[in-house]
Amino acid sequence: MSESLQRTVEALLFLASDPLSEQELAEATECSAAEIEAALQALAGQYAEGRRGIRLRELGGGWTLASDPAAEDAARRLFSRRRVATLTPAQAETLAIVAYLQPISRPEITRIRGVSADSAAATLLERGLIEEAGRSQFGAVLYRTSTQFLKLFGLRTLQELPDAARWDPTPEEQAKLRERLLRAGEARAGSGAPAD
Amino acid sequence: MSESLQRTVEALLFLASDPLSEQELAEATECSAAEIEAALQALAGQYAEGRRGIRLRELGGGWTLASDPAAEDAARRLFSRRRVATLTPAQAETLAIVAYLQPISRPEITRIRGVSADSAAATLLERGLIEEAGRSQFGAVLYRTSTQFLKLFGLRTLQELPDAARWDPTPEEQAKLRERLLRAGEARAGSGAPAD
Amino acid sequence: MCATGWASELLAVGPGRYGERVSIATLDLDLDLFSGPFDLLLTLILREEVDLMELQLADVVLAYLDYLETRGDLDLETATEFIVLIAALLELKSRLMLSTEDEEELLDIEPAQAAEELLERMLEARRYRAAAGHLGELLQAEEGVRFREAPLPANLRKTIAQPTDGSQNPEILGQALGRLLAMPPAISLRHIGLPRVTVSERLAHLRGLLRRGRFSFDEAVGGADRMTVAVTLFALLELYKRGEATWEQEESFGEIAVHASAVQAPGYPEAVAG
Repeated sequence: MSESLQRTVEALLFLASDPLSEQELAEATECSAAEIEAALQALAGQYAEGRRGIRLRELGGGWTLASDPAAEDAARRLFSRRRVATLTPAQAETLAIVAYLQPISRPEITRIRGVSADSAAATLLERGLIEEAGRSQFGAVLYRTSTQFLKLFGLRTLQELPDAARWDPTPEEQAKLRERLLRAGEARAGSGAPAD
Repeated sequence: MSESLQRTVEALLFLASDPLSEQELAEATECSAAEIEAALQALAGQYAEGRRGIRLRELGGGWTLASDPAAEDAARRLFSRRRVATLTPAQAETLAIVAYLQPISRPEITRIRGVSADSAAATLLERGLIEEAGRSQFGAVLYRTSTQFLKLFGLRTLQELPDAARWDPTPEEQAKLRERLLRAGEARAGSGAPAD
Repeated sequence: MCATGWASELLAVGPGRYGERVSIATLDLDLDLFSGPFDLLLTLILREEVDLMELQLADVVLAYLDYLETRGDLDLETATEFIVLIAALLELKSRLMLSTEDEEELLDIEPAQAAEELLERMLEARRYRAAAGHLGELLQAEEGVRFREAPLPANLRKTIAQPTDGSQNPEILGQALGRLLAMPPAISLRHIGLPRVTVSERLAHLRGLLRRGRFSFDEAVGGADRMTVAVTLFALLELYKRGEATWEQEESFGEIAVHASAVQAPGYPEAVAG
């Protein structure tokens, strides 16, 4: 029985991102404070320094699991490499729309893409490639690209963005870029079902 | 040495929220594939079922740590939310079509289902079970399943999904179906007034 | 769901009942089991060899409303799906009803080929419904498995190397924009198949005939589709109103003889029938 409690406490500590107090653990497992204390003690033995890559630590009045500092170099290499990962198609599209039409609101980006850009925009914000630039007359947050974006793409100014005309499938169209993008986006969203 | 590698691998698995491939682990730890494999094997022994509240699982093209389901009751009390909401039939069907036919566009999913899949697809996207995978030649967004999907459904790779043809009726049954369908059509052409 | 048994199970249901109006109650359908029109249609056709034309869709709707009520909760998504499903069935049904009347016009594919295509689509829908069932089982088996979703510790986050300047190629942005500029292909409306015919076209046609003297209405519409016949009738009424033409009909359903009005003022024609 106490072994199964020990496993449950370990699972809870593993799942929680913040330290858990003994009381929280007791309530979740429906056990007494004494039982929790015993389980934590047994766990602490298992997690004794130098034996595991994870450590059990008492922190801010609670208990938490943390990675062994000895693994920090490897962790830095791992997450740095992941950070450089190329943009997904949705992110590239969203970033292109912001770069060429800034400032632009999220609903407008969605209209151009024909599908929601929320998750892509959130990632771009988090990675610091785009940033907020006030609000539109309708109250929607506007976005623009950041200095970090220019650096990452090796651009001195936005004027150095490649001319979109090079990739324009219908260069004979005369309207402004923004209007054409919106029209194509609405056609994609409205048509729904070109059989492909 | 190998024990310290084992600890580092454990720490990385603890820190990463996505499954880590053996190659990623090898690059981060600057070790050979064989060494990583040995370390994972040793870890798997430590994490053998029933001994710990955490499990080592091979999922979504890599390795990841997960909680022991035995702790679920306590976890639900502590985090007061369900792990994954269940899927509606429409969502499950849309997910199955994406899983088997990816990359696939929304109109194509609708064609197969016979009813629109838009709301189901939006929910699956929001829950991170499917993700965008570029656009078709006609501009429709294509979808594929995500690593999150493999993780939550306990799959190492998509290849673990059984051949969909196994759910098809036998050739004899198909012949019978065809015959019935034809007969229904003939009867219709000959029959009298429609009902409503 | 059973992997192979469903078809034989459905095939094993009793004899056909042609000529009867089939109600949903006699079908005893478990509506919980259907997820799309193909699915429902497949079962309907297999069961008792039901002709969709004999099935009262209103009954299906009522049965479904009852079913929703007994379940107690109105699942909006399921209810919406059901409305879409019934709409699809209605469309199918109206097509079936049309096809007996205007066979040459609307049935441009052989019945055998149509059945083959329908069968294929139904089987495809069925296949992925079964696969969905399998996915549901997989998810069920993972019940209680949770993953850690904690942010990276702050000390680690700070020391992670940022991607180097100039490591991304701006061309990917131009490419992405080019793809977004492409207009999707226009949707073909061919299947709706509305013949376009205007009253003014038919007016010109009738005036042309009038200039040659008398003519019968049948001559004026010889071989045309119903829409053209209707529009021609409108055109004829318009000519009458303007006092340009009038007509005679000897008996009901008899020939309608059209000729120019003797007087340029409106009068009442003898009969209007057709």
